[in-house]
Amino acid sequence: MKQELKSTKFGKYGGQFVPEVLMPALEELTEQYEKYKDDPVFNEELDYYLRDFAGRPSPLYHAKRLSKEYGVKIYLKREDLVHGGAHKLNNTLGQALLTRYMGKKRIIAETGAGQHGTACAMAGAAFGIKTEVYMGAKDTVRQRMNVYRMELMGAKVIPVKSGSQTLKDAINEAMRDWVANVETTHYMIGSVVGPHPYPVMVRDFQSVIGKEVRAQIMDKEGRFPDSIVACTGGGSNAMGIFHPFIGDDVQLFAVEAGGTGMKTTDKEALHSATLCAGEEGVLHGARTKVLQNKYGQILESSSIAAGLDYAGVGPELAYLADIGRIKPCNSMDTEALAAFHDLCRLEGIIPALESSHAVAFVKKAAASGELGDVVVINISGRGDKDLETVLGVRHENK
Amino acid sequence: MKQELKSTKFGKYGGQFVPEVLMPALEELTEQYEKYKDDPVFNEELDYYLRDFAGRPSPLYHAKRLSKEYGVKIYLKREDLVHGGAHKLNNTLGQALLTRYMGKKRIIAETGAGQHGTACAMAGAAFGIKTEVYMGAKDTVRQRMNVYRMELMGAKVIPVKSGSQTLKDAINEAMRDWVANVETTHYMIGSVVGPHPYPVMVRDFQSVIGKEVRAQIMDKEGRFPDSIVACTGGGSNAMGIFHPFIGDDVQLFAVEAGGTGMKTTDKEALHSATLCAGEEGVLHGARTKVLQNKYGQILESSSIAAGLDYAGVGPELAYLADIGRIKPCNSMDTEALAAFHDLCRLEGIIPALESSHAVAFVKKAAASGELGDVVVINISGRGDKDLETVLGVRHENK
Amino acid sequence: MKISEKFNELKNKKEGALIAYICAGDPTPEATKEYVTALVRGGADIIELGLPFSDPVADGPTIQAGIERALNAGMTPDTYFKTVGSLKVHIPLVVMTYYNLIFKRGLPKFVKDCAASGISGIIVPDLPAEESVELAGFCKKYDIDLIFLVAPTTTESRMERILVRRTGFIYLVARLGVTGARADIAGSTRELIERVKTTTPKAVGFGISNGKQAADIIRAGADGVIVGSAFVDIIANGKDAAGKLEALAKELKDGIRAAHG
Amino acid sequence: MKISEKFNELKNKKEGALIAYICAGDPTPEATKEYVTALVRGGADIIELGLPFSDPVADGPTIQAGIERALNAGMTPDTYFKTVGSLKVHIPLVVMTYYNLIFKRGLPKFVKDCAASGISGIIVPDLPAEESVELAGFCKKYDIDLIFLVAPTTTESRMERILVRRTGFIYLVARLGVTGARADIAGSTRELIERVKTTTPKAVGFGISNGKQAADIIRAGADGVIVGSAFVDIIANGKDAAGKLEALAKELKDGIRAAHG
Ligand SMILES: Cc1ncc(COP(=O)(O)O)c(C=O)c1O
Ligand SMILES: Cc1ncc(COP(=O)(O)O)c(C=O)c1O
Repeated sequence: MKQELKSTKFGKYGGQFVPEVLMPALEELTEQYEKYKDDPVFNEELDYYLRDFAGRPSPLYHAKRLSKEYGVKIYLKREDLVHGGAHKLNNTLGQALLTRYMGKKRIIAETGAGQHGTACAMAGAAFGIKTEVYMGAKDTVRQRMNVYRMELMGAKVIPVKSGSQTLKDAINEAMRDWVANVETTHYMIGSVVGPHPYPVMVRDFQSVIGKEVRAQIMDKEGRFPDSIVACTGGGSNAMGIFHPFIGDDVQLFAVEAGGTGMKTTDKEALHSATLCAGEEGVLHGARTKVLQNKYGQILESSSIAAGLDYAGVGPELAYLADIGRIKPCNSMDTEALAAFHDLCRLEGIIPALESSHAVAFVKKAAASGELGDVVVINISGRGDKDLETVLGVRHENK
Repeated sequence: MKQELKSTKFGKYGGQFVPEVLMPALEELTEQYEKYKDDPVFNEELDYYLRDFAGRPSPLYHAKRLSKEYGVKIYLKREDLVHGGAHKLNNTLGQALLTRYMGKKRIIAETGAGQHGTACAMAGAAFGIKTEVYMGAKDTVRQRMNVYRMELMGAKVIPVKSGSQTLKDAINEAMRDWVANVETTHYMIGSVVGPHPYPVMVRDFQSVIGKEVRAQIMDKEGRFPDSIVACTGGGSNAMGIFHPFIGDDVQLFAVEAGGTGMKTTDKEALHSATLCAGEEGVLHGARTKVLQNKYGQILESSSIAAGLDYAGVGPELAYLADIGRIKPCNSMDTEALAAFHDLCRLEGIIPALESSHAVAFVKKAAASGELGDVVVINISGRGDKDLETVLGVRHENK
Repeated sequence: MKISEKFNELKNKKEGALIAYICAGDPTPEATKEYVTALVRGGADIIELGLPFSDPVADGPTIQAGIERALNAGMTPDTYFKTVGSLKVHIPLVVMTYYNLIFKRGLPKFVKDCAASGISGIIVPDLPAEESVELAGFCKKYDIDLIFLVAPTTTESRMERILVRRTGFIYLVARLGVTGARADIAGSTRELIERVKTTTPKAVGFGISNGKQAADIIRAGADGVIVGSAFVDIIANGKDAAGKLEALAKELKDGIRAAHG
Repeated sequence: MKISEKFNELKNKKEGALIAYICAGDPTPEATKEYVTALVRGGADIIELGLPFSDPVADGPTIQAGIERALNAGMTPDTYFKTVGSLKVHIPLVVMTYYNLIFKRGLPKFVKDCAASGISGIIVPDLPAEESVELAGFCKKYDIDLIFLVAPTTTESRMERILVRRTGFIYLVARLGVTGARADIAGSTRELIERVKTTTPKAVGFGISNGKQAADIIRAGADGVIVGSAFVDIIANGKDAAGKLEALAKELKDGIRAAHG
């Protein structure tokens, strides 16, 4: 790992494509992260918060009825049971603790639908660190409850009125804030994206998922699974569960959002399947696959799952896809919805629409035998946040 | 325990005040429950579901910042992290498993705000047992999302249009259904209320909370807490955490809903504090404390927390209060709201408004020293379900 | 009049009993008096007069609605006993209510008030035999019958326990479920009648609404027929309720008489 | 014209440089031509012409809005090079854009297009020295300057790394933060100028909007002043933009000249 941190790249992907003013902050962060990542005191404290605050380990649940329906033995990694309702807190707890160790006094973050922002607010409150979250003004209206949740936990939500008033504008604004306040402020990125060391650091913090799965599946099956399936937006829940298995004979499927079809126009994509259909580019500080037009302008992506709705993807995933170690695939909105209903009805588990994309892929792929006999699906979050969306679709179809 | 099951009473409280047609079903249930309660296979299977499906054990979290603010060392028992967002699933998993062992094919239940109904739907889906939930027609409108949640998980929600169209009418209707279908149907009661064996059985299923606390607090403090504090509606989360400590030198505080004041009219109470202000009576199958007028008509109770809004209370709590083993107390709506905000802001944990009553009591009582040095508060559920309510109050006050 | 006297009288006439239920105070205490008279005119042998409780779990929607009307009109146990006391009827009256109202009034006072207002029997649908010892004691003291229910689900051991305590008559629940008028009579009724081995009169209730059903019940071996929801339905409709109550009572009583013919 | 020639020419005149930024295509390519001419008339020595990118993380709201107007009006890299190629100005032109547009066009093609359309320098705010090796290679080949930024946060070791690669001029970021007109000039500017030990010209940008500030910057030791948001603000307002651009350029240039007086 030390090895890896020294390099800022995964093959040709990754790097640090940021304004000069941020470079020293990235260097400092890299240095500090390197200092603490294997520090026993830091890790003991992080483990403590993961266990007592976040509720880890999350179970690995053998979904008998879903297995029967889909025709393959399915285990669900229950990140939906983590405090806050998603895997997001694994990362924000790690970064918040690092913020404290670095002696910084303030956390900033960007958020789209509000999941990462909520996880930041939780971690910020738990550690008593001032937290400010940038959020597109449009998103603050669409996701009113998440705004309220953050505010309840003492975070300040700053509506961003520039541009399209959505996630990408929030990212831009958060970066600007960081540029202006690097000395006191840690910028908390919510996925394995952005400039080095974020993709490595966020992956490491999320790897607790895969590490638990290793022990749990050994306990239950006496062997590793044939396949692991995870939805992929930025890619943090995917890298979190994949990473500990990279060196093993386990197939890794990264399921992206197929949206309403794999088409793009000059300005927008009907999907968010960056690994499947993106091209090499540089976005938000890293060289990676990007949804872009022929000139390199970034496209508006689209998905029924707000958390997958992003035009980039983590550089390590782009690298692993290129070398064939992970298999990019995708599920469409309608397929994700059907899988969502399956899991609710058959198992009494309401998954996030993001996670439903992974379930939907297993539904499609099980028959061909390509998944093998034993599959682990990462249920990256719970779906309570998505009820309005699902209800809306149901009404539309009436 | 065998001893206890033979008797249907706790002192003078409890019993089986139900129509004759139900008595055989209660006898059968008592017999079957007695048969399986100590059965290793049954318990192993239940433990499995509690662990892998529900996510137990739930953490016991030392809330440092809240402790500092309130001036007493506070541990939070994190039932908010249990699948579904509350302790309710501990009980419904137990009863659903028992339903299967009894060879019954159908589960019915009543629900008020929808928490117990959702937990029933989850357990029903996990075990593949047909589940039908009675809910006051008014409540189905007020709690539209919970209705939808239950339906997603395959449960049928039956709106009850009789009477006040709220919880008590749902209970009545569910009992009627049971009367008509006892042979095939198990009636799943959601708290330590109703006729024997429910108060004993639900308490036993919920006792997993207190059993975990015993081990966890020993691990953390090397001793038992001085006090345990739990909110009390029907009383299942309270009995669940209290019961394993009954024989120990630990103070047990049952915090009821003080609503907007300890006043009653001929038809309604401004609170739901049955242990504090109720009188002996017979309601929903058991002799217990009841909010009633001078003639014995049951009052409409009231609380900002839907789950505490009940005119009865578990008979064992009435008994334990009479003999002085538990201390009934209460928090008002406004106090619960303030405590809700404290926990959000200081710890990044959004508690259910029900649980906030317990927190509020600790806030009030810590100063006097009566709680001792180490307090465990049962955070019976998460507050995501309550955001609209809290937001509503905030707007009202503007 | 004692319940046993009434059944003896009917036995001599080779007639089954018609036991009619309405809810006191539905929609007003005054109306109750008028309706009771109408039912007696129509041929009711015993009147079961509901004392309304806020949470009537054993009753169906029809009777629950009647109970609500009575409660909204202000019916209380005090008013109830006053109303009953003022009734001028010469047949047995039975109070049907839930245990909490009895418990809250105090068991001795409640039973004494029954006796004082001319009530001969008490039915408490949420009071199974096991919990009835104390109330039975006071009933004995004041010479009032405590009437128990048996159901198709009642086991043999429970049946024994109930029959030991029986007074007045045995209330047989015709089918699983709650009160409410239905179109057919369950086959299990005959079986249940046969299972209840006692010389104490057996009356069958739950779901009876017309003369034909009443006749079937009597033919099946019952000593009486209990009808409630069908009467409460008439009251709910309002228009010329007294006349219709009388007519339905007559139809039912005719059916009962025809069964023995 | 090469950037170094311009600075030499100014050095001889004992004058600081005014480097003016506007976004190409804001609000139309035609307007850009008119505005560039106006800026030159006002006294601008170098024009920095933004090539608009959809996600301009290093720019403040003012310039971001200009970029959006340009994108909405259809500005693309193709149109950009055509527009620049048709400009009739005799001062150095510098393209300012984000790395993805360069990357997507292909580094050699982008640099070649710059050369062909008369561009003398490239500024890429999201391309730190570490990532610039490849682009620098092509710039060298086509004799185009690749201009780097240094900031108050830049460490000594980074400073060295940057200065090794410097061509054209060094872009000093006057204060932490992003582009945007502000009322005062940070004290850290002088310090930063002193820290950048090189004979290559140093131009200071970020937050300069009037002649007085421009004079202060030059007095602090800078060789040039970079002004962007203040010009873009004028374009955003619309009315008589060309006239006002010229006037502001004149005010700034007068300030710069005064500093040496
Ligand atoms: C539940 C859930 N799953 C998945 C994602 C996608 O993020 P990532 O690809 O980084 O795991 C999100 C993002 O908000 C999420 O909320
Ligand atoms: C979160 C929560 N806490 C407490 C209660 C009250 O129930 P009990 O008193 O049985 O624990 C409820 C009931 O719905 C609940 O949802």
